[in-house]
Amino acid sequence: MPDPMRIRATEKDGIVDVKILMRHDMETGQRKDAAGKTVPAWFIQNLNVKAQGKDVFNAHFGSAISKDPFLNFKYKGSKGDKLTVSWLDTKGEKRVDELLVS
Amino acid sequence: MNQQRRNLLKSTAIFGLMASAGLISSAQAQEWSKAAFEGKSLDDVFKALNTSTPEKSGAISLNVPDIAENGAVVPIGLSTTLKAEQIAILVEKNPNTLVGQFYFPAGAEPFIATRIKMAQTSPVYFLVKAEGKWYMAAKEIKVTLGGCGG
Amino acid sequence: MKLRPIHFQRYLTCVALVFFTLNTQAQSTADEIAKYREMIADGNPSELYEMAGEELWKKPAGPKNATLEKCDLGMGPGIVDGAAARLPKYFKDTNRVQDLESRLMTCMETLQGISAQSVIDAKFGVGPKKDMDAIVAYVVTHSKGSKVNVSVKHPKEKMMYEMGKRAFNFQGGPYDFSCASCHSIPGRRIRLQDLPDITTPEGAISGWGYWPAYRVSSGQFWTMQQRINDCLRQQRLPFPIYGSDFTIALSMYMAQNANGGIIQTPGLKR
Amino acid sequence: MKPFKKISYGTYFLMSIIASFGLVTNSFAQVAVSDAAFTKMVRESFRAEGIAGLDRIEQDATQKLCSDTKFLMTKAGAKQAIEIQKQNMATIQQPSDGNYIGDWKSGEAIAQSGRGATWTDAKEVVVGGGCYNCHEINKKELSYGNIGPSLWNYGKNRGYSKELMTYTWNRINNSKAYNACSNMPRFAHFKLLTEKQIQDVMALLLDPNSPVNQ
Repeated sequence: MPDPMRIRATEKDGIVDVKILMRHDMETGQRKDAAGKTVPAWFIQNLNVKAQGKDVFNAHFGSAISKDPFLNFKYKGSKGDKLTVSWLDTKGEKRVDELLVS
Repeated sequence: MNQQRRNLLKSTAIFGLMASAGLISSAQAQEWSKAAFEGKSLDDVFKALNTSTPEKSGAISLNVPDIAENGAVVPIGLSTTLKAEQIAILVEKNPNTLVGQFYFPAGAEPFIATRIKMAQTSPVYFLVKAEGKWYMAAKEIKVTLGGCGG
Repeated sequence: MKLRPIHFQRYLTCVALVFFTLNTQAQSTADEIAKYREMIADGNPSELYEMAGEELWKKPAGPKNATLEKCDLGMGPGIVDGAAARLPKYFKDTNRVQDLESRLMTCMETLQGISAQSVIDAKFGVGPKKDMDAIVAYVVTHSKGSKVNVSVKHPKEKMMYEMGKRAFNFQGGPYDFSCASCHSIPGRRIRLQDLPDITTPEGAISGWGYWPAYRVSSGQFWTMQQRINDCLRQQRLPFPIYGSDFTIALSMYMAQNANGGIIQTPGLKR
Repeated sequence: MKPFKKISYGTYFLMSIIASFGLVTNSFAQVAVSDAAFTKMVRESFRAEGIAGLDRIEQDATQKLCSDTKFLMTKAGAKQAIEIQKQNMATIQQPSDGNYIGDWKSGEAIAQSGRGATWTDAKEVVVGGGCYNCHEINKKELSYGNIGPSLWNYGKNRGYSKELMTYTWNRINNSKAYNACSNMPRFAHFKLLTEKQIQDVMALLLDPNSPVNQ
């Protein structure tokens, strides 16, 4: 299973600031390995964030999002909201992490 | 290419599963646009987004460096007073022009910050879709490379 | 050829020299560089390694199915806070001076039954060394903001420092390079890459205090052992054995020169 | 180091190694580290990898002297440095075809490349001069190091005399002939660059048509 995400979510004045770090190599399909062989493309394609079960943010990535992707967005919410963050990559691997907004 | 296609098919299948499990809404699951992400020019991507060249807008404010110390990691940030429902980031001189798309369901603030790869110095286009219409802001980011060559 | 990014202060200097850029423009370029760095500092991917490391620290593993929670990094079993700031140091149980990674190998072997040789033999970034990266990230994060406080009391610590000083000046290979060739004069650089002068406290802390670090250019977390390994590779020397005394001696030399400086690990390097 | 073994002043050399050993021991007398202990540590700490064999940690007399920073400061050290310079001077061969100047364009490429000779390089990898790592050369290249002096307008500023040709040739071939502990690699001595490559780098610095001399 892929490594866990690092998620921070803090509420201030009714706005929740969410920062997400994902562990992923985000291979472009253009890089060559030490043996000179092309490393096939492999990257996160979809990111979904739900608060209390409702979509608050969606992202579609190409391979030009940096390795170990970082994402910061904001939504109108409250302390204690249950966030469910999930991503899915081009190989069909996925990762789901949850946390409560502080 | 075949492998990629297989992967895409596979991911579509898994998406179905995730969608039915409620992890990713079925509407979103279908939207990763192959045509847009495989576009090789601004025009390719504009076409895939169903727009002509978007109108420039002063309502889009950017938080981006003039110079990136490393093309592998270029931090970008955008906020807007437009009622954004969708944002797209395009790097003109990357092999694939479209870098990412971001969707803002009701309740989300029109703000995004992430890090992108840039193959070389290039204009970067920040597109915002509000009330069905696309707007944009653009900025050149310089990418510098050096090295010990070891 | 592997392209490496440029150091911007130097870039700035060049631009200023070559094109006689006005001071105000130069200042704004410097501001932009500062802005770039500030922007990437938010969300250092080292945090991902640190999280994985915390899990590995607390998860039973190895033939003995034990955790590392009783590992003695020098301040008593299980104490992680501030431990990395005091390494390398002399350990009575092994009767040698150890750096963080060699000490962790001792813990893995004695507590978990994982052979040190299996870690030594692994390639960087894979297998047991991948775990080591994460554990190192976890441990050094717990010394962030501490002052380097490396002991010079034990005769073996004194000896290791002197060995390190000689190792630092040791020339070899077809290029005649030693660490000192590049790191013993202030204000020097290779291409546009600044070279800290490790012989001074300021220079030593600017190196020692920022590694281990996440390297943006390679998208990898590098431990101090890997940092030293790649320096010696570029010196055209043979391969330094992981956790060998030569590498520990170099760490001891850097750490003692950096004594009193503030640790910023895990750093974020270009 | 291998290449030195091929040099014919072996006996003399061995003596100087032994001599320098003795002096090194003296200079480190105040600390507890003996030469034997240090050498043992070095030998136990490295292994061969790829093209980087363990012969690379066996120091020749030049490397041994220059590693001993304290001894270098002494009168005896300074005296030995002069000897070392003479030995290095003796290794230099003038161009076999009599030409000092090759193709500056190729010279620029050699000056740019910092590749080769590491354990991750295959032995077929052509070693670069890595000149820009340490020197400013063509001002168009902004990414240059400052460990060595600027070489911009090298020929133009100094004139294109026969003496300058020979001096520059010698310096690239074996910089230690002039400064025992110069930071510059001994490019011909360790066969890092071929004679042809050195002629091309020479052209970059000394061909009046080279962009360096505009």
